[in-house]
Amino acid sequence: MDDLERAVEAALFAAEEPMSARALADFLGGPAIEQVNHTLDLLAENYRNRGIHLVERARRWHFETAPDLAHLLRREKEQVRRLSRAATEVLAIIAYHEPVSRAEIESIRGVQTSGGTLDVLMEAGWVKIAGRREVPGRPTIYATTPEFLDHFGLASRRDLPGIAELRATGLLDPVDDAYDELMRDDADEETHRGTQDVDKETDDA
Amino acid sequence: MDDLERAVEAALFAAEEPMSARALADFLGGPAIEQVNHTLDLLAENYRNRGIHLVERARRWHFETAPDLAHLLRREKEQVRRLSRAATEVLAIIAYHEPVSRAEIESIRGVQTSGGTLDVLMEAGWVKIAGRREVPGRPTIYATTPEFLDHFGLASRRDLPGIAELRATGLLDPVDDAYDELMRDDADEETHRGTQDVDKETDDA
Amino acid sequence: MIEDRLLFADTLVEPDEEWNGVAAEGAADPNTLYLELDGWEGPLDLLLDLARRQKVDLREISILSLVEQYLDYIEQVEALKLELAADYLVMAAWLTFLKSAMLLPKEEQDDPSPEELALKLQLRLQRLGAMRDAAARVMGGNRIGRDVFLRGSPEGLEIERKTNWRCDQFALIEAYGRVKARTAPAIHMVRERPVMTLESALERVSNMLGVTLQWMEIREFLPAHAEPRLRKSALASSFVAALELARLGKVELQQDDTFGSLQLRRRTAHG
Repeated sequence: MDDLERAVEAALFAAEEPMSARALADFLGGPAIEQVNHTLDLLAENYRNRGIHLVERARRWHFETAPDLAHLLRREKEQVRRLSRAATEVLAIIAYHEPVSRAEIESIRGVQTSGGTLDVLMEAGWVKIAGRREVPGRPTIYATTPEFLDHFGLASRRDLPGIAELRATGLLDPVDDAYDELMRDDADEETHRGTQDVDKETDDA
Repeated sequence: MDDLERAVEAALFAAEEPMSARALADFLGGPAIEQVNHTLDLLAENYRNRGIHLVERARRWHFETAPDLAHLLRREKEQVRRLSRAATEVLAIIAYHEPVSRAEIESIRGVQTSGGTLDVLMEAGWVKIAGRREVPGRPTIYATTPEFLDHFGLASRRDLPGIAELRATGLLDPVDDAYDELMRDDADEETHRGTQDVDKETDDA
Repeated sequence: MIEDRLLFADTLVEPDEEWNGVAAEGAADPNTLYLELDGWEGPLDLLLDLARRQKVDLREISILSLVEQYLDYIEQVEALKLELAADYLVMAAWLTFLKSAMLLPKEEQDDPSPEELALKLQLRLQRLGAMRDAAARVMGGNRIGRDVFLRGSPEGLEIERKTNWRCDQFALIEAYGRVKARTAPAIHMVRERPVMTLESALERVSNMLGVTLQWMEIREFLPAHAEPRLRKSALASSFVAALELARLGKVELQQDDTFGSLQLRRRTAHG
């Protein structure tokens, strides 16, 4: 490796900006530009199969890491995290009601939904923006993605259990508890006070 | 050139800070540390005669330009901090004697050390507080940092110029110890009329 | 120790001057007067420099001649009316004492002996000299930014933290159940109970009144063996039916007193 080659190598390494052959020749105070060009070609060849490449862009040269190693240099550290309760609820609402706007999600949940929750679901790749609802304010509407079905082992959204099934599996138990509670109170009232009941229509919502 | 060599080369090239073999192994997510060490040695050898060198400082590795090219690369405005004579001496005393208290530094220099001098060294990142000496008054003790070795091109404290000789000749021992040693040697000599020198234990701080 | 205090305790606070070279180089001619007081930080410095100008190993120097040089130096500087820091004079005084002690017969000396003091001074100078050299050598190393240069614009290593979110079908459906359970509009369910509707009461009362012209007490219209709750419902419906039939002019009602028995009778057509 000759002196010029070493000097060019070191100069480009230490430079903060890419340098043209002209700038290099000036910087190194002497060599003919042809020599510098020749040296740059030699060096580039020398680095061709290494972890670092010497590349020319817009007639200026600089070192950069080999493109095939980019994945190594921008490592992704994967961190497995369980979806929060709030996010799971929002996801479920979107899945059952899609496409659905944020306001609708909130009215179903009965709780305000932070924007971060939707971001998380979109980051996870399970929810996407599905356009805008053509009503005043044109709110964004959300829907699930194929990745969502994939991750949750669903062939289609129709595989989501319906309300009746949810009740059958006890997943709506709190409602049934409330009902029983109500009935017991009723019966008590009747037995002890014997008031005249007004018949009420019962509807199975 | 194998994949690990390319990867280590690229990672160190792109890194903004020197990296230990351990950090490299972690970053590259896999290789055994022995492999990384071996690769570092190969790479350093590979670069030995080039315009860039791969060097180890305080067990961390980085690329830098070859020292013999300094005259080419040195810009008109030097990038290094100019140290006062006082700061230079204090830095050397800390490096060769560490960990060392301010009183010890002063007793070697025969002059009071202004707090500003230590501040300058700490601000430069070359000196750090290394705790307190467990003697009455619990004085603060100082030591050098890996950045100190880095900046001055020393692989480790063992590479401090002449440190082995200074230690062997007792020049890093306090005056009183050295004096006592001399007196004992003299006494021995007189008693035995021999010239059996007592080797002094040097301790590896 | 006395000598230590004398020598080194009351030292100067150093000037923070710029300094880049090696330790003060001795001038070739030892007779040249040094006036670079700025360059020295304290008596030990000056002594070390004087010792170096003897161009001998610090272990070989004669403390006596060093002391003489120092005192000469101080005298000369004084003659030039330069301001001299007290420390230099304290040192000069101490060295004068040391010089006289070394010249006097040994037996008249106090402890510590002048030899000990001289030796310790020599050891001290050696140590300072060693550190001065070491400092120069360290500074002479390949310093980053002066002799060697780092990569001008490193790309940097990025670590992107990516979260791999986990959730499963059960958790999803359970969450939906939870939302539904929490927010479903309250549905009040009332058990079906045996009732007699107004329609059936109307029919029943009309029919029963159709077969007689006698006054009938309202209770007689109620189903005979009905359970109490049905009875209660039937009473209410029958009462409303009676009112309705009276409004239509089909029935006469009669009640003698408040909460008294309610009598019904078919109204015969007369007009």
